[in-house]
Amino acid sequence: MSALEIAGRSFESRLIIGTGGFRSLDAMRAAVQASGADVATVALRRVDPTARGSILELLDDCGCFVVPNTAGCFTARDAVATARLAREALETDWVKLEVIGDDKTLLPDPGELLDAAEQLVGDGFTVLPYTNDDPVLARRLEDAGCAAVMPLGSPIGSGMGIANPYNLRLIVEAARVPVILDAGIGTASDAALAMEAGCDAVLLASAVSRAEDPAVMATAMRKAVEAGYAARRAGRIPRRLYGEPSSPVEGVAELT
Amino acid sequence: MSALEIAGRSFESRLIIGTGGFRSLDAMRAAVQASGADVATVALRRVDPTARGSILELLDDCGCFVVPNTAGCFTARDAVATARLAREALETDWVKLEVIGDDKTLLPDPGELLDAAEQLVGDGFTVLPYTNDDPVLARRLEDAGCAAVMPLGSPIGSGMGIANPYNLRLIVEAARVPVILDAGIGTASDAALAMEAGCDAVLLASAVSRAEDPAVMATAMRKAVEAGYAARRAGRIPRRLYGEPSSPVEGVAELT
Amino acid sequence: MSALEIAGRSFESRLIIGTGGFRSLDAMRAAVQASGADVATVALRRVDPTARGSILELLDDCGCFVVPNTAGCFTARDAVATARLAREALETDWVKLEVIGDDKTLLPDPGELLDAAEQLVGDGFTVLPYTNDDPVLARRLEDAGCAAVMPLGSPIGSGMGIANPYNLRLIVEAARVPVILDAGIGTASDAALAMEAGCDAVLLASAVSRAEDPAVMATAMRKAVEAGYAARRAGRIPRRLYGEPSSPVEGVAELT
Amino acid sequence: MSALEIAGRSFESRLIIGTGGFRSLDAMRAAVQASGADVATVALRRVDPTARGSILELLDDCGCFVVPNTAGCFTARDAVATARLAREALETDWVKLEVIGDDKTLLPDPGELLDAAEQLVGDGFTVLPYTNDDPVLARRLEDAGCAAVMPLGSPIGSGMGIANPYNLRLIVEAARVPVILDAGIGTASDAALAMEAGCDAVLLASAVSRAEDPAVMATAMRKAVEAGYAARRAGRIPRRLYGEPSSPVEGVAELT
Amino acid sequence: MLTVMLNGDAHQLPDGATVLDAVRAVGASADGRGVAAAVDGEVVPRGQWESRPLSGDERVEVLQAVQGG
Amino acid sequence: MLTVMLNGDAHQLPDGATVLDAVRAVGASADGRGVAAAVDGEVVPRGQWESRPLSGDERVEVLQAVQGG
Amino acid sequence: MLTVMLNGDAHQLPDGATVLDAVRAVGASADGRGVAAAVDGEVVPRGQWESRPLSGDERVEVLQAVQGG
Amino acid sequence: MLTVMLNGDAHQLPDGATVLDAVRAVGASADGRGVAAAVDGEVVPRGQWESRPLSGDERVEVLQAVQGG
Repeated sequence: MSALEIAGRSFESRLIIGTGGFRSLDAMRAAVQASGADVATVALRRVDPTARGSILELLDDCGCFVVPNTAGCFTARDAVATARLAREALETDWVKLEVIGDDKTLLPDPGELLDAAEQLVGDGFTVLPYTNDDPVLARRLEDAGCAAVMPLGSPIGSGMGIANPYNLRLIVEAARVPVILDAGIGTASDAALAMEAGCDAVLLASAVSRAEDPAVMATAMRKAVEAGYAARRAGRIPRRLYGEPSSPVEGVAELT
Repeated sequence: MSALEIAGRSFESRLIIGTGGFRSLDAMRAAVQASGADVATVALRRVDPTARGSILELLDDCGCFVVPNTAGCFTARDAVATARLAREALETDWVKLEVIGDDKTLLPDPGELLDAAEQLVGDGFTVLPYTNDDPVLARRLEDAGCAAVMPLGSPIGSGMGIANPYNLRLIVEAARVPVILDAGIGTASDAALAMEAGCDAVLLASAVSRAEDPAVMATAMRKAVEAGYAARRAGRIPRRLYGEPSSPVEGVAELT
Repeated sequence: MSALEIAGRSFESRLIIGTGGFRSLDAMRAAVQASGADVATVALRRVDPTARGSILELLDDCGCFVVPNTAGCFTARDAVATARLAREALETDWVKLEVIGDDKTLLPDPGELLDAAEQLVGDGFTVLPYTNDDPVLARRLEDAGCAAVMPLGSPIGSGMGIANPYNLRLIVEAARVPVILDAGIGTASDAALAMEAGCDAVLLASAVSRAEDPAVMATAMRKAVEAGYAARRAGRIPRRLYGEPSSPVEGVAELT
Repeated sequence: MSALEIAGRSFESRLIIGTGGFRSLDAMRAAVQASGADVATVALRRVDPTARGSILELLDDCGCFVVPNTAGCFTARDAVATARLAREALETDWVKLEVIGDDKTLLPDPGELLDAAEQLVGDGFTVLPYTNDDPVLARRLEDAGCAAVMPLGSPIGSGMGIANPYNLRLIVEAARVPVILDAGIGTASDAALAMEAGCDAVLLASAVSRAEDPAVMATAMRKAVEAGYAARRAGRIPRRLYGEPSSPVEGVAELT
Repeated sequence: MLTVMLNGDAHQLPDGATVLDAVRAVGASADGRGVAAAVDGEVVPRGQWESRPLSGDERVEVLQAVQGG
Repeated sequence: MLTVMLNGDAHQLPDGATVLDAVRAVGASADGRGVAAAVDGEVVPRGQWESRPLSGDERVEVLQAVQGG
Repeated sequence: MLTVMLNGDAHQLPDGATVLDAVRAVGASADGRGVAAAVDGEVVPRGQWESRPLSGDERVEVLQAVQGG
Repeated sequence: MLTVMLNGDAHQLPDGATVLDAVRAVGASADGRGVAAAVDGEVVPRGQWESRPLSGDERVEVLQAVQGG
């Protein structure tokens, strides 16, 4: 599998892991290692003195490049302020930009998202926007200078997979930056489908962190992403309405 | 991945490769090795003196257990006679039983298939029947003593994937012998889906042999089968209509 | 809408109503009238002296041609015996042939069904077999002399619609007798889809009889069958991956 | 069918017809009459002296309320200017607002659309925005004072039906103004599905105007919309994984 | 008296009873519209109900049309 | 004579021409039903067509209702 | 000489020819690995190829394993 | 004493307290790795924590990296 290139940086794995939802740091460590991911996302929250263990050390041990997100922000203003704090806290100008428009579906707000993306790009950030599956909005985000576009398959944590493969196809066809399927993945075949559709990578959290056995699901996702990537490049057979024999039609014996 | 058990015999890989449709023996060798399959199917045809190379030596080199099929048979009588010749030629009592009912769709003939299965089981064969996705027929074949049931996803060589996941689910729920998805696989996600649905293995030929790059697709299929198997055991998250945050909802800063 | 012709008999409506599942005879009367159906199916059961009202008079009032079924039969022998009693009771040689193979899914038993169909055709019956969606079995039933084939969309009473539109298409393409979609219809769009797929008629019971308001759903089904029939004949537009303007692209003003 | 209420105005039909794409005015007249629509959309273009016949007289004859659109506009500024000209030309403050973001897919531009909607509402227009299927954008348009929201099923003229029924459901659940499915309808079952999903009306043009027989397809669409509306209100049966007998399970004879 | 299995239950009928008596015994409509009878699985045409005697130890089924899918 | 861009093409009109002259020049229906005119992107209400003079170098658009989705 | 239908074609073999001769005539591999023969639809085990004479007018099929799905 | 809104709660700090005191007050790790602070929504770079005094009535947010999707 060739390397994933984002903003001039190269990554071996095409699976990006979100760190939310794990039952324990040990479960996270086992899953992150099994996933083979070399990029992981984190959130920023008020310091909790009672919290034990350091997620950053854990991700360092796993060799993950850490990208903060702006989860929980509902306006461009909040998202921009949060991104600036994240840059200070983690000494990185990379940010997974989330601007949520509805707290029931967690779908992004297209206007606020584009506004925040423009501000952050202007401010020197490497912006990875979590967007809906609208090909026009994806193009606007790309035009605004985002380093990748990260369309959802379906709502965050829903496990509904890729609700509209048709839009994903349109986004992939038009994109000149990496397309990362973000949100909605429920199981391995969803991740394989995303890669077969031409995505450059898959970002997921709940599908692994909330599975009954996160480490085993992380292994499944790693293999599924590799499988989908290989299948895309192998050139699949066309779909046919009728059958096509796989055994020779000549030389059949006359036995009766 | 635990071993696949069929008729008391144990196999490491859950991907079974059909050998039809390759452009050359070299292409077949590369793909069979990449697939990791340890079972391969072959057909029986009239001796062609002009044919070069031995498929059996190739499959021996790859460490594959060889199972002959009855492809090309349209009646129970032809299929039984062909199976007996195959047993003589390959010194195995295993047979992939195909009795085709229509040469346009290559769908099986339910009546002739069941008849042939009963005769061959009575004759001491280990019968692996290629069947349609009818749960009732699958049960009848199992009751007749077949060592596994091999429902199609869609017609042979069609690449249409699993046309009716609902029937496949019913077959898996009721089966007391291994269920092997046979026919219709087009790309990696189809194979992952079959395993997630609870199939014990996947049998495919054209999806690999007729892909633009068979060896790369074989690698994709190997990983997809492993991914789907792991995902089934990992316990996937439920599907939800609405979003479910993967980042904490507490401790969000008030920055604006 | 041109007439539906079955076994030389002509019917105005392409919606056939099964009479099972209604909460009362009054509810049935209202729904049968709203459906516009001129064919209705009934079952045969042991005389229940406590039962009130006559379903036959009701169906006479509604102008329905009555076709008995063999519901509840699990063998060809039972089905044939039941059909003969039905012929005696209702003075008709028409029969909706059901031979169930599994009492959990109510899917037909292909072997017993074909056996019963051959016996009843030989015995002079006009046989309308309820079959699964296997194109090969449908052809065998037609070859056996059935007056129509009645493939399921999904299991009886499941409301899952047409699980495998691909098989239905293959059946319609090959059939030389009327194809009647029987079982699985849940709502109006399912019935429209069946007709758009080329079915000659739709048979349903639970979708209407067990709806919250059977008469309103019967109206919906009547219109849906008519809509699907008309749409099939109107020649739908092709599916396109991209947009196609419906407003002129010439003569656009330059206002800014 | 109860009346459709938009901005305090009441309409009998829940099918709205776009007038683009007809081969002739006669074909349009026959189709509009067959559709039963009492609302029709028109575009504004530079006067073409060679054009024969008056579309407005034709729509008057058919008793249609005429709503101009802003088809062909790619910016809020163009759309607003076009809407103002349309108001002058047609003496109506109703407008179907289209602001296209990509001329290959004809998908709307979310930012420009919302901007134009806010301006036109402020200017006293009754705004019916053609939008994508993003529930958040639909909510923003409603909050901006639009009289209805008109999400697409799939791209204009594509005939792909409802690509993401899940988003449509979310839009319907949240909307406090009428939801009109606009664009993508290919055949009758698509229209029935839209109404079953809870849409208040369906707007279509190409599906009828470019069908082989527009008048017959118009009839199909009229019936399909009525069928879907009735089915929604009739309360459909639930989907079940297994079968549910429609004939009594008691009183089965013992004949063999 | 003779005993037949009538619609699944043991039933006493007077000696010389016919299929018609069995039909009446289950309360089927007099004119027999929509009703059919079988003895040991074989149809007895309506015209023969009155003339067809029962000897006992037979399985008699009397069926009628009911709601069905 | 003065020159305006009329529906995208340079067009000569007599000095003192009004929007009404432009509307007629493109062959719009006399009563103007379903027709609207804009000068430099601004709507000119029908009632002002006759009184609104053109000075040249303006962009005049005269539109009408046509078939549209 | 005797004539058999060998893999679908009429074929001349010397008098006294056996199944083994037929197998060789179609060019099957000497050791017969992956090869099977049938006379009139019945399998002839490899061990009997040499001893099983052909009388003519028989249908002989000699098959081998080939690529197949 | 001065009072600031520290991570959403009113908090007393000694006169002359700095952002660093606020960071310590919420129990953030000493080296401040993965921690950032804002006063009235504006980031205060780590290098200025010690020198940036608080005057009271300010909203101070001290954040750290946590698990997140």
